[in-house]
Amino acid sequence: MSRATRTALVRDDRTLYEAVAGTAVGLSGVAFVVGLTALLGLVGIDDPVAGVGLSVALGALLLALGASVVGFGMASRFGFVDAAPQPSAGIVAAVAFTAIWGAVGAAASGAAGVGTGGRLALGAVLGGTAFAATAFPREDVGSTAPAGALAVLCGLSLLTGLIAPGWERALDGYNATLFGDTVVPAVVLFASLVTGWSAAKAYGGFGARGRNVGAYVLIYLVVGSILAVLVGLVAFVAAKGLPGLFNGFSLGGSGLVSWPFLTSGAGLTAEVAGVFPALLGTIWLVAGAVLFAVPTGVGAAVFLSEYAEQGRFTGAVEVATNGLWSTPSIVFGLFGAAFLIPRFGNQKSLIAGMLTLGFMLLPLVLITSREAILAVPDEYRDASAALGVSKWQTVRSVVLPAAIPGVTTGVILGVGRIAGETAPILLTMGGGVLPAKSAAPDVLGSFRLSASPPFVSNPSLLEATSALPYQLYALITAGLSGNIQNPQEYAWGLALTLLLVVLAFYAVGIATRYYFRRKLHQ
Amino acid sequence: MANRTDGQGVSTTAGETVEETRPEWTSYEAGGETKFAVDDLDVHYGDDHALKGVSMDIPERSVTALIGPSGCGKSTFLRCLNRMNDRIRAASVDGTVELDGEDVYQDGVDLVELRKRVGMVFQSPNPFPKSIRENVSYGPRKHGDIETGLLARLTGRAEPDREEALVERSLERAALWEEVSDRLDDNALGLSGGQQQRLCIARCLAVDPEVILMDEPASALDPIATSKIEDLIEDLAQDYTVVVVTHSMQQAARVSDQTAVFLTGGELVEYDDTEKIFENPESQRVEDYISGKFG
Amino acid sequence: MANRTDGQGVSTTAGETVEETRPEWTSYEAGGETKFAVDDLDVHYGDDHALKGVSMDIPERSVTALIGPSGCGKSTFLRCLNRMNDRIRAASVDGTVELDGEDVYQDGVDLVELRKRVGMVFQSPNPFPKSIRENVSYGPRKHGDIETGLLARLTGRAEPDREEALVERSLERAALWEEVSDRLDDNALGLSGGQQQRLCIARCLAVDPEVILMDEPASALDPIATSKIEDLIEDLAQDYTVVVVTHSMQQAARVSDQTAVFLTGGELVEYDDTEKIFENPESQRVEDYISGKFG
Amino acid sequence: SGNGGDDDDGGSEESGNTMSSGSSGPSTVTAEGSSTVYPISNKGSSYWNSNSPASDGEYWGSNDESSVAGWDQIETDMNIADYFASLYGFEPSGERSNPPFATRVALSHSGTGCEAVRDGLVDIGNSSGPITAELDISEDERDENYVDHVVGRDGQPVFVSQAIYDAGVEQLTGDQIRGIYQGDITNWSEVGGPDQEIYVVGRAEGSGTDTSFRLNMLGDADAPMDVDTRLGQNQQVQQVLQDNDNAIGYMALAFSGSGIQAIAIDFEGTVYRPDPDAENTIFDSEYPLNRDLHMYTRIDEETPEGTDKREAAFLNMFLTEFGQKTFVEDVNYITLPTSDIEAEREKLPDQA
Amino acid sequence: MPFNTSQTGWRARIERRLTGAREFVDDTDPEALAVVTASMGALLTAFIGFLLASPWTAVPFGAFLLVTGYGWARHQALVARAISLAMTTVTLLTLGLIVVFIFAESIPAFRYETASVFGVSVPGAGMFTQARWDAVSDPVRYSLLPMIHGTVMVTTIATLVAAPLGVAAALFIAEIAPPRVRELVKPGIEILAGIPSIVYGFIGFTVINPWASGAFDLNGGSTYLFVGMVVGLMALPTVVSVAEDALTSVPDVMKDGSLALGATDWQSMTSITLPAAFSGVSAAVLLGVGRAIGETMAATVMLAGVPRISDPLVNVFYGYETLTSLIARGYGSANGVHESALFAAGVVLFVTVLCLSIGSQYIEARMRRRLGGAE
Ligand SMILES: Nc1ncnc2c1ncn2[C@@H]1O[C@H](COP(=O)(O)OP(=O)(O)OP(=O)(O)O)[C@@H](O)[C@H]1O
Ligand SMILES: Nc1ncnc2c1ncn2[C@@H]1O[C@H](COP(=O)(O)OP(=O)(O)OP(=O)(O)O)[C@@H](O)[C@H]1O
Ligand SMILES: [Mg+2]
Ligand SMILES: [Mg+2]
Ligand SMILES: O=P([O-])([O-])[O-]
Repeated sequence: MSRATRTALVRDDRTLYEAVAGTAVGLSGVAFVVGLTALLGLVGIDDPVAGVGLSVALGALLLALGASVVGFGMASRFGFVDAAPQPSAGIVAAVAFTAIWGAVGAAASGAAGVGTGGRLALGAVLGGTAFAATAFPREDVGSTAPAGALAVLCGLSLLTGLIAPGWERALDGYNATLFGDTVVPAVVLFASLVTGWSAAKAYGGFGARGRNVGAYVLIYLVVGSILAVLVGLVAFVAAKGLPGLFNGFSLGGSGLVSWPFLTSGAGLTAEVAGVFPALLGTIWLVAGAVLFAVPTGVGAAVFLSEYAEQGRFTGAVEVATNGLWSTPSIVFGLFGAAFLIPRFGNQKSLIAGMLTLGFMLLPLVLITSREAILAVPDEYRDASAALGVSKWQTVRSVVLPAAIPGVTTGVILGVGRIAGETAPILLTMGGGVLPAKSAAPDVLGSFRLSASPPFVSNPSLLEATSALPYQLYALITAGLSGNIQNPQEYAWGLALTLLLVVLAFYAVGIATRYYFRRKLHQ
Repeated sequence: MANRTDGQGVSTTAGETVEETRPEWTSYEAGGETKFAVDDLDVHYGDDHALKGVSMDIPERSVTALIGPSGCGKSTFLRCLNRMNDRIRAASVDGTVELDGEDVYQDGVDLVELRKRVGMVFQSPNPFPKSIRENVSYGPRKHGDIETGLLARLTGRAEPDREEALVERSLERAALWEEVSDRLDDNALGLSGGQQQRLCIARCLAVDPEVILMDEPASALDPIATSKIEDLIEDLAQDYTVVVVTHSMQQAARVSDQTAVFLTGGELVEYDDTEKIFENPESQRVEDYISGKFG
Repeated sequence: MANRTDGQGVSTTAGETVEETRPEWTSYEAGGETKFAVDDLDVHYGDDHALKGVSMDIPERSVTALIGPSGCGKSTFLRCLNRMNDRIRAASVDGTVELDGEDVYQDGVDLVELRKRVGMVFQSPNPFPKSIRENVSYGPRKHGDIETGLLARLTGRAEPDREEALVERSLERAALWEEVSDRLDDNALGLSGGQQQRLCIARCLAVDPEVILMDEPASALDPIATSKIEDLIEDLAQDYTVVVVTHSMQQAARVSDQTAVFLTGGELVEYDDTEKIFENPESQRVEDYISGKFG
Repeated sequence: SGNGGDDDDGGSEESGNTMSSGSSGPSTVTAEGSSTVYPISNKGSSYWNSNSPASDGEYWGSNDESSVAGWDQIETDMNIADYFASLYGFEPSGERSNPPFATRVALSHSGTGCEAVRDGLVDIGNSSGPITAELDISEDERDENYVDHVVGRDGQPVFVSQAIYDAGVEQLTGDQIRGIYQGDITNWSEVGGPDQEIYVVGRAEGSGTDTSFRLNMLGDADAPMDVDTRLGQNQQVQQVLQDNDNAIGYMALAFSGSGIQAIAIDFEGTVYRPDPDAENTIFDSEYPLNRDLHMYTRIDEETPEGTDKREAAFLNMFLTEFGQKTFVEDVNYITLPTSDIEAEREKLPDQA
Repeated sequence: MPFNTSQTGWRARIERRLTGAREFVDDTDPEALAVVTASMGALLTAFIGFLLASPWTAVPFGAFLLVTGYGWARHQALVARAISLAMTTVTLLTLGLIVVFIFAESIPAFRYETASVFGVSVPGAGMFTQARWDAVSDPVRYSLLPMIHGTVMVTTIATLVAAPLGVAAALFIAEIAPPRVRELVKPGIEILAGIPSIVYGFIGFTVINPWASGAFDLNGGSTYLFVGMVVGLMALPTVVSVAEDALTSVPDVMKDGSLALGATDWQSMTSITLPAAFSGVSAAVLLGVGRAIGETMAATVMLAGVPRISDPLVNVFYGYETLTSLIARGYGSANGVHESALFAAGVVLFVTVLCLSIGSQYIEARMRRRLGGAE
């Protein structure tokens, strides 16, 4: 039953074709990146490139890409190259092109001033044609012709100036206007995605392999964009915030490092306005939340995984914790406002904020601890039990130590999340917009004993205190004014400080995880 | 295609003439005191009948091997002896298991006490992620035989020397002392598989049990480590009662004094001197199994 | 303590007189065309040297068994033949593996094409969570040999009859057709273990491979299912080249034409006619292994 | 007066707060509310907390080059907070940044401030609208429960984006503004501007600025409005007016800035201009949107006269020439006439 | 008959519990039992005291600490067990308290907005049958419809961003990326989860809103479009990490099986991995939707803050108000029924997200069962 015709293990004869198709993929990538930078306004679409405007140059590029994509399909169809196309490009591609061309039709006829009926009609005609062109011919034609035609159309409209830098179109009834500045990059982005995908399929020789390559190109682009956004965001905040953060920073001198932005408040006499009270507030807030949530969460996790019968009760707790985990932070805020504030002096206070964030942290600690405890191999428990050691001893001496890596990682990541939360403390803790250094909470130094109930009190816990995220919010709503020299710089410095604090927790959390993982796999 | 049998005969074809198990095949009595007397033991996992009316007497200070195809209930039987099956929720046990004449399944049995007397070594080595020393002294510490805590040290109750001696004695007994004596404070996970398994045996010996149960103690090890463990087992039988489950008939033949053969369905089919079982078994099925016709 | 050897001799004691492997023990040439020519194959997993300079020729249309103790590299060797080792990140392969004279490790090899020609059946049955029919027709569908989609039906390209015929042929070949013909649309996960494994074989046959690699295909099955799979393997050897890894020497003896023995350390020690290996091996270590002195 | 924050976790108790809390000394004076009053009150609080010595000259007292406004009427060698506190019998600390008791001002809006002082959460409730409108209470209730300290006045101008101003919208009539804010006028061309939609910016409901605007411009504190956005505080209105080129908004005087322009308003023929030197200006008390800026304290059992000594010491600071100049005029508000200052000081308890 | 058996089943179970408890009591050291009872009693008293806002709460709490400390030294095992049980109860109690308190606070608003539906007067119906929210001028009405509309708009756009990108990124991490790249990308995306929402909001307010206002010639810069995109970016990490977990939990042997048949990687992903992980991936999307619904600060800072429904309904170039921003903006200055209406918005949020959470858990449990059967 061996095969009559045996396919060669190694493909060859397609190197030139592959090179051309590969170049087309690369150029599509370039067009995508240029489109993205133009959309972000980093380059202007009328900046000159080789003597013409960028928009025209991109139009020419799209035109060339579109034409070559059609060419790839034809070359394969007429047997000039050895590809393995399937009989059809498939239903997914067909539906996608139907939608795209339908939208193109509707938009074009709308631009031509046809009514709704006309739009629908032209959209349906173009969509239907695209469907037929994609679905019915062989895959090499079906997945190149509609794509190439789209790129050609986009390229032509840029090249001829149909859509150009000065172009604008009001969206009737939508209260918005589209301008060339945004539409040109958007068109380029979109068309380059389509040609990139199509050229990648050609590169892979269509068929299963081609689809594989096409899909990979799209996924790589998506992930690349996500990472670019991430890096861009952090870099943007850093660039804006560094001047503020390092305002007055100096090395040497009496205290080795003088970092006024982190060590002074925003009071009248402060030389450089700083964020010390909010920073300290955040630290106390996190400390309080951890103090409440970690023992509670870990204790509950121990009970659920070691003592409780796995059954309806543990199921209910699981549903409840997962529900708590996804409960919006503002709802925790409402809860804190309704439940805690009346019980702590009827005003916004540090302790109300701590407990509210503690409630938020609790499900996360519980979930991660439970996972960590369940991940401790039963072998350890069995081994300990077989040595005649009681359950609690086993939990304490074997299970918990082995679960510590997981718990620590979970707690650190959870703390990172709550440290950046604004909504709950907005409702429960409040604080000043530009607190002076004297407003920083002095929790340890404020414990007072008294002869009447409640016998112990701590005014500093019962006062409104600022925290980094809240202060940033307050600065936004209060506008950037007040008795500080450079409010913009101050606010961005504050944003960067907050970002760094939170990212530090994440970095430490992730590093801890890697550390323990490495240690386990040594 | 050498040695091919067609799977005919009494044993391998299901639903046809299955040979019945005869009580006399399992009524073997070894010399010496009986350590465990198991009578009519039935184990269910939910609806799954894993052991069916097993009765056998396990003699003191000798090696008893349990063999049989996968899933026949060897591990289940072994775990009945120190009630480790209690840890499996679905398991329910009927019948009696007497240790030195006392039923271990009667009410009020102190599991901690039972397991101190009946130690266990598992299939894959499972040392705790602690130092070698702590692994060995874990049991005695938890039982309060050795005190090492800060409080004990402050009040002068700590006896580091006694701990040291215990650790050394146990490791020596488990033939591991020479290899690890200079790195007692290293993490036990850094040992090789065979060393880990011997460490587990040392850990078990440190509690000073009477019986040692071993569930395929060498199945995860290479031949050299395996042979060390086998030597050790024989050696231990001078002081302890050893019950060992193995999937290797060769191993059973090598190390055990008497062998019990379980077959699929949770039956104990034959129990006798190891030599007898391997050379001249009564049961046709046992013979088929041992000669490699299935399994 | 019957049959006990003391682990002396050339093979079991480490570091002493370990017998050297001689090239002539592995230079066996079977009759018939050579399907796979493996030359000096080395595999590392990171720092772990899992296969050491293995060379062997696997003849067409016959059953070749790979046996050896756990961890000796049998699976590693097998997975080199269809480059499934590429999926393991740490693995690096040196040496050549030629399939019909073409090196499968040269640049530009189309893995998809290779795996179409060299099918594989895994240790535990792994049917897809789809219907029986879809499981069998999965390969041909993905290769575009059969079209079944909505579009294909619209354009009349769908050939349900051809699919039907292919499914039936493959299941019949895998000796499963009779058991499942009336429930082709049921989920494959509802089948018994043995049926699932045969389904996986049928799934593999549907792609019409030239070689079928099997990695302990019966280790998760009961004796009855095992014997069915063994019959099937013998049967398949009429049309396909079958390479089978097994941990059961009995199984190797029953089903294979030639047997390769790997020993710990990733060496191929001996390769010859199955009968020769089991009755009169050249290597002392192989003899020890086969006679159950270790493993 | 409310409590000062050394409350217990029972919360059922409302401790009155003169110098009661034992070792910790007099407790912090807390204020909360209006973003309009905030510049005054916050600046005052900053000065107070800095407790600058009389030799400072920049914030308090005098030195060789300068002396603070109104210094000639004070002439003390005490630090600023020490001085004002000592007028009510508090021990001076003599240390910079360590006033005899601290002050703290929170920013929200008038409604919140009025509620906070009503509920005893703060000592002083800042409000730019009358508490009667904010809390919907009668004047009798007000007089019974609160003392109204007016510390300055606001002209509440109406601002437009710079682009609109430049396009010629420099003046609107009261009716036009009403039309814009009630959704009848939606395009600048309807009021002589460019053909552009109007981006109508309002303040948060419950803010004093919003209340006064409804009251003074639309005729009723509950008058309906139709705006495109509502923003929390004055400062944010300022920012949004700068960010957009077709916006209109109302704010307190203190928040005029670049990129926005106050316009003249024609009320039944009288044109009030944002220029203090014009014939009719928004600084006049006749200007319909002109309003008082209040700091309310509460009357309860412990402080029957409504204002305890800490509050009085702090409030008194604003009612001096120094205070009016530094905290009111310098932040662009309208100072009180001398007679009014006198009347306001009458409301405070007697000095020690 | 079935009723009968279930009843006897009940009784039997209770009896079993009782005997179990009795045995437990008999088997335990009486002093240990007393200590644990005292400690738990003190804790319960402290909790009740706290609920009643009693200043005496500190007393039983102190007693609890003392007794527990003593018990820890003497009867650690039992005390540890009791305390861990108490902590489990705290978790359940938290959810219970949230429900009780936010529902209780929202009652006046529901009362106020009673409307008759088909002749029956239903409390709260008025919030959903008309579209006016005006807390100041007559008639004062508290419809949640404008905010629900806003939430739906933002969530839809966010999902359109987060779901496809998130699933693609999860596929990338779980199946495609070479190990080095994965080691970089995975923490990178996790860190994306760490950027505080107010930082997004700050960028949104100071950069995106002014830009959008100019780039689309909008009347003000608040748009559901860009709030949705920002929120989508924020929900992305949730989708990625949950979906990635689901994808990696598909047994390797299944993927190997497909590859060994000569299917390409992409075919194996789309035909085997994704269908097998479908439930997990949809649970990931549901959780992402939940995150998007609950996202507060970016919306509060970027939206216009007027409760209004955009016209036409799908006009993404307006950005008025969401449930979350309504609460964040209004809380503190609102009082009376107005404040209660904010709690009503909280109730709507809470119930929606809880349903999503339970739904996704159900889906995931089903997946686990199915994959479990495959092994
Ligand atoms: N925890 C458990 N829950 C349910 N069934 C179980 C459990 N453990 C074992 N079984 C079942 O009980 C039977 C006997 O299992 P047991 O583990 O005792 O076999 P075994 O002889 O040790 O097999 P192996 O050689 O594979 O270890 C098997 O059918 C098995 O499926
Ligand atoms: N994915 C992997 N990563 C690292 N090392 C591996 C991996 N797979 C196998 N090895 C190592 O390579 C060696 C050979 O393994 P292989 O799985 O080929 O053995 P085997 O003969 O198939 O054993 P078994 O009978 O237990 O299946 C072993 O030492 C094993 O630890
Ligand atoms: Mg077993
Ligand atoms: Mg293997
Ligand atoms: O002064 P307000 O902030 O309440 O307008």
